[in-house]
Amino acid sequence: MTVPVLSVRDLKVEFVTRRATLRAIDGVSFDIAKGEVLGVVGESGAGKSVTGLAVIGLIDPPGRISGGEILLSGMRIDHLPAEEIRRVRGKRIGMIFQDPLTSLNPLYRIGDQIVETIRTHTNLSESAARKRAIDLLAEVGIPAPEKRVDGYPHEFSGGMRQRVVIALAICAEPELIIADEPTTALDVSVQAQIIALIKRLGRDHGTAVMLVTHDMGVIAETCDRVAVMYSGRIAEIGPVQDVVRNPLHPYAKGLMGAIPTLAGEDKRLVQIPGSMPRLSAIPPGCPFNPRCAFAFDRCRVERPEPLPNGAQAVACHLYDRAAEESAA
Amino acid sequence: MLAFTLRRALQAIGVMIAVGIISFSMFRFAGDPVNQIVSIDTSAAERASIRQSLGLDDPVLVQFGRYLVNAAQFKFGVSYQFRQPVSTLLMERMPATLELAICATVLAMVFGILMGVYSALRRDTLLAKLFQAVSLIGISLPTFLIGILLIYLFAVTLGWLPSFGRGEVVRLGWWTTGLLTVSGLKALIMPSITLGLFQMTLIMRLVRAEMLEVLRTDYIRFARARGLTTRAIHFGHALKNTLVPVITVAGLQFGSVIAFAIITETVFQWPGMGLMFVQAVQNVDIPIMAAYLLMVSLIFVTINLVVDILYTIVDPRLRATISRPA
Amino acid sequence: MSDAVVPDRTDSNAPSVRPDGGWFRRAFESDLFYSFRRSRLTMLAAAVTVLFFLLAIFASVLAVQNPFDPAQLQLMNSRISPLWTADGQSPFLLGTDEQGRDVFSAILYGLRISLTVGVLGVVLAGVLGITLGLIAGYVGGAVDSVIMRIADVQLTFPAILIALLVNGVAKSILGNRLDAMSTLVVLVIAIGLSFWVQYARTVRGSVMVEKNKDYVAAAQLIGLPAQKIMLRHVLPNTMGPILVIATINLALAIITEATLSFLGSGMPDTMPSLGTLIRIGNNYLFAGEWWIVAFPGLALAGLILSINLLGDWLRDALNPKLR
Amino acid sequence: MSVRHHLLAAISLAIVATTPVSAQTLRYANQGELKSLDPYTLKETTTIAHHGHVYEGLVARDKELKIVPALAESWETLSPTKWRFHLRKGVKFHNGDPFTADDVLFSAERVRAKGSNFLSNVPADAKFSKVDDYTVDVTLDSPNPILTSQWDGWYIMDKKWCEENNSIAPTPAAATTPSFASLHENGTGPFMIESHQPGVKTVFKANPNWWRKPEHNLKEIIFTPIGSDATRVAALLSGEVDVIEPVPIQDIQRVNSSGNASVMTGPEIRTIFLGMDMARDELLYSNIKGKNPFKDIRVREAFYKTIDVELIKNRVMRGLSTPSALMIAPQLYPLFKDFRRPKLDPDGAKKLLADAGYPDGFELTMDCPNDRYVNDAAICQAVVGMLARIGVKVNLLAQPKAQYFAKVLKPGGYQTSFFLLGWTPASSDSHNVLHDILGCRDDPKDSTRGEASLGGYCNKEVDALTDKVLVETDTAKRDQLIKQAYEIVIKDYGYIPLHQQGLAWGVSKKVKLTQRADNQVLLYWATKQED
Repeated sequence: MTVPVLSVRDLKVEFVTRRATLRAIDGVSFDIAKGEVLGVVGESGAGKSVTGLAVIGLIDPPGRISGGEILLSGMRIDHLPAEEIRRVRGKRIGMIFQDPLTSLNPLYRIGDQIVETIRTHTNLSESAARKRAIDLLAEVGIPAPEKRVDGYPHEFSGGMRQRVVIALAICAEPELIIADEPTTALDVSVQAQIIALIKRLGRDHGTAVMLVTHDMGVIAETCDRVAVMYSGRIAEIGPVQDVVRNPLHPYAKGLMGAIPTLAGEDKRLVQIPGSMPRLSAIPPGCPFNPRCAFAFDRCRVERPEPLPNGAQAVACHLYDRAAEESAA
Repeated sequence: MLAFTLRRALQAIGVMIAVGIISFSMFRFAGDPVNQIVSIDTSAAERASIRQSLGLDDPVLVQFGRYLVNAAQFKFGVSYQFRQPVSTLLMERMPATLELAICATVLAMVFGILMGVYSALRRDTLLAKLFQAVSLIGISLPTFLIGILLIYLFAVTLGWLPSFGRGEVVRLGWWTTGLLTVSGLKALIMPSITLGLFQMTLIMRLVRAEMLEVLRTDYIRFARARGLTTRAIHFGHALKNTLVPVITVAGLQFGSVIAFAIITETVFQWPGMGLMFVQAVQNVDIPIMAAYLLMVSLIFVTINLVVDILYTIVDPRLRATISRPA
Repeated sequence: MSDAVVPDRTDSNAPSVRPDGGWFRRAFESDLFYSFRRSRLTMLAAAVTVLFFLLAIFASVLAVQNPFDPAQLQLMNSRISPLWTADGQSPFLLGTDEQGRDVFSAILYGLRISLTVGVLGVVLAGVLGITLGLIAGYVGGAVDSVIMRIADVQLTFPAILIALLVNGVAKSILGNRLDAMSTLVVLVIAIGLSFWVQYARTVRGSVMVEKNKDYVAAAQLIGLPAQKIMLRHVLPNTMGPILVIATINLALAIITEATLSFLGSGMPDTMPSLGTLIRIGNNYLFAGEWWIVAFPGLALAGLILSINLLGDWLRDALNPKLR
Repeated sequence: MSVRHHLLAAISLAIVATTPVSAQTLRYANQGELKSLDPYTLKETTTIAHHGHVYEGLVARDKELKIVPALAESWETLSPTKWRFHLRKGVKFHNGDPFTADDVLFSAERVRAKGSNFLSNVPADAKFSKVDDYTVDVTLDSPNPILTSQWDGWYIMDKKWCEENNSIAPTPAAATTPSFASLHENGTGPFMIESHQPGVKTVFKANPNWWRKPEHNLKEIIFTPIGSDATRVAALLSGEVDVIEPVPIQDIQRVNSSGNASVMTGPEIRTIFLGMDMARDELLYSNIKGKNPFKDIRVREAFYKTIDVELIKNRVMRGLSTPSALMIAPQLYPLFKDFRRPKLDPDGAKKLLADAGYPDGFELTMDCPNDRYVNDAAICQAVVGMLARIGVKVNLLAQPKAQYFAKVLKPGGYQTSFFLLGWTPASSDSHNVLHDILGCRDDPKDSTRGEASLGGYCNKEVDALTDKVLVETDTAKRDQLIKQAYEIVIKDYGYIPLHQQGLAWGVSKKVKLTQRADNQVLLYWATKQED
């Protein structure tokens, strides 16, 4: 077995506030292999984005990684000195943020922003970098790139801007791309194009992709594997077909019910009653237990750990009990 | 762009007319100028004839019309005190005020931006806290008090710097400058500091706040995610974005600097327009007061226009909105 | 958008800690007082500010004389140095000026004037600004552009020049009937007219934001009084910024009053504010009678410094992003 | 290229400009400005003094203010109404033109022409005639013993220069276009003006061709107006200027103890006094309606006896004033010493007020300038405090002189109930005081009589005596007539004279200077040590 591009082991991220230390990520583990697209899905505040930020080393005080490890192609990167992790960012891990409208510096031409990034990570000359920038823009599907390279961000539409952002993320040929809700802020009609672009790039370059989203439709279309997060933990992880067709975790079940039958229809997660607990008030035991229709006593006391269940892994006492019984 | 400039210019003219009305109506009633012209034992008949020759007995509307027509041609009449055309006096005094205002602004900008950037980037260091403290004191001490203290300390007690005036000035065409002589430069130091201190603290606080705001934006986060160096992020991306609003504010503040120069010039006896204005107020020298207000408004309005245009040059987003017909 | 799909913006600074209730209630319940307790400097500033207000309120109790009543001034007692110096005399703690006015009493009464002018000026500016801002925001169109144009123009003129102007106009209208009390009113008006713009802009901005929200359209659609509902949203939302503006403006207003008085357009010598006291005392600095200017100067600087510190803290505390 | 050229030139200029200047440059700063160079435009102490450096009159005043010959070598009265003046020969104007009788005749016309501010200096009835190039006769309708005193401040101008430069008419104070004469000078005096930036700087150069041997050792006088008291004092203390006028009285000690400068003090001939409105039937600003308390002499007496001038002298004026019983300074009236102020008596004053029907006092407004006289507003505040003790509540309205004079003078309709004013008789003679401020207003025969009587004090006996004073040529008799008039005014409690204020000039230790009681700073009597 080859070394995964990204390997996260028992990651813990805390935010130290004056009242308490809030654990935003509590023991998350997953791998992404070369060329693989891992979808990370969950409600707001489930810890999806924080996981992405932790991987790329952008957790700022008062937040900190308090445990676990992150390995990029076998190299541990979670405790690198600032300067070294900087070299990793952009070079080996590309990042795409949610809102292309605010991700680009409005005062700089997009070409300059790309050239700047390229030249930070390579020793290409100014003109070579510029040529590369134009190629990149062409690659992400921007028409007339040699002209648009001198445009300012505000001259681009949202979808086009997200393409620019993608170009920026891949300009140093990274091993891993973290796409944090790359389509949320876009028109529905554009969303599919962007997702397709990310997928194509991942395939063409053999890049691993971590796609953070709350949109199950996107997950179903794009990902090879999917991780369902809830309250800073992974509730369920597994190949996308399995998880989508046969979700095990009660939360995942609810979530999958939200997959629209037709693209573009209501995607709201309305099936599950109640809402995710605040970080300061995560209940003991399984964090999902107050909303869970199947919860029993153990769920309120003991925290379930992710256990393999076929190709999937699920953190739920329901399956643990089944496992126990079958073992017995 | 042209339409925008034109619209702004029209607004500027509107402002100028409004200021004209205000200044005229204010000064028309601010005191009897005749008393300033003649000595106390001048007969009433003589006073009446002077009133008449000044046109002070005409209907107010007539006086205002005359005033506007003349002002449009930069004819502000003759100063009651100096018996010279006000435009000549203003031209003589303007270099002093502008030089002081520019020095103060440059001082304020350079130190304000440096201190602001530093205290935004190194928020918790001792020096940053010191800057914060200085800035608070800077905005909490009235200008006149600072001026008096500086004079007391550096001119009277230590004898290092001159206490008043501009020192030796050199004439370059119609402009006079104190920047080319040692005594002129020395004379500039205290007034510039006094005048610039408030602006400096203002700019420092603004830069700090803006910088902190900018550092929180998505594009900075994205820039970090792209692996750009801290240096490039702070001084390339963050600073440039910070400076856009700072330029506007500093530009607009330049008008304030000229107005605040009234106080500084009085304290340091700086032979500029502000001092002349204060003397004119004391002596009810109506032509000078009216001309000063109009001149200062003109400067304000011009600065506004320039800042607007400058803003569009710095910020490409605005260029787009403006060139699009509204 | 419903809560569930609000994009996950959990970032470094704001883990989702959202107790129920308006943000300002939350702020007052927790953050505000937390940060208040945490900053000793802020506590000191608050204490000093409160002290100054108390001194002003109880001036007549604390002062040894009423410095505004000429009958209580004894020329014989003029120019006595502070109590602890060799020539000090009881009961003149901080000495007396050339009219025999007890400096300490004069500061107390001067504080009263300065704070009255400052507070009333700021209140006037606030009422004026909020009203105009609401009108501009709600009515929109020509009314909006007229109000905001005036605001733009006025914003370019420094407050001190506007205040001088208003003062001059009032003086010429009132002319010789201008006694100490009407001067005070004129100062309040001058300051009120100089500082309204910021409030108007803030409120108008908030109205504009609120106007575009779905519920307004919805309310209008079903015939509910959308404006009333908006008001309920707008006012609490702007309360924080307005509080900050008001605090910082209070300091500015006091400085403006002092400057006007220093230039001779403010309170008369017979009813001096802190600025007037400094102007008078300034004449005696070279003469070695430093106490006449030093103590009012310190009082003014201390007062403004404390208010500014409070304003700074308030701004930072109410704007969590800046923390 | 040309910019660089300019800069280089400027820099070399700057080097020249900053090389050490001669030791005999005297730097002088005054509170007031030099407003116009035309000597007939503005009758104001500082301006007259400045003009006195470049222009000269037929007569001048010496260091003791006595009339002495100047451009007139000598004169005699041929009859009580005819004077003959012998002009000095060989005097040249600064441009080289010789000084002759024609210039005197021209100047006599010009000073009385429309627009002159010095109309009263040369009587309208005086006819000037040329006897020869160096002799001038002056014929009057009635005797005028103070003719030459009145001439003080009337300077002789060059007829030819004025004609050539279109400056025959005097520049009126209200001129809308400045005349040549208001921007240039051509006098006969000890100094010539090299450059004049109004309100900024005026440079005087010594006149090498002056007809008299100079007492000064100056090459140059650089005059700067500095309005701010503190700045002016600081400039003297730091040695940036050599002479300042005035020194605020509270700073006198500081200057004296500085070691590099000292203050010359002396009595000024200006008298500061309080006046009361006794003309109106009801005071403009008072709570007493239907009657005017000041019409009751007991009220005026009560006011008089409440004001403690000694206390004002000690505390407000810091010793730098001379309490006065008269409306004129002792230097200007030999019998001054015969008068005493009525005794201070606040208790008696209270009784007087009660007798007059105001046992609890009353309320009124006082008008006061705050930038005209030495510590004027402070004096008024002190007065307010003193009156408060006899139950009179005074609302003080202290204003800048512009607003103050606009209100209280005749054009403003004498709008005042109680005021403080200062007066220096233009002719340095009692007649001016008796006529202008102690005379009755509304005299049908003499419209200018009592014009400066802001309170409207009127006693026909005084007017009759005043008229006699004007024509009386016997000095002793004349002084007695004046005395009678003053006695009447005092008996009437017509005014409350306070004091003659003190002069205070700040002078560097390097400079020797003569101080004259009319507060004219005349630097042609100054000498300065080498640096």
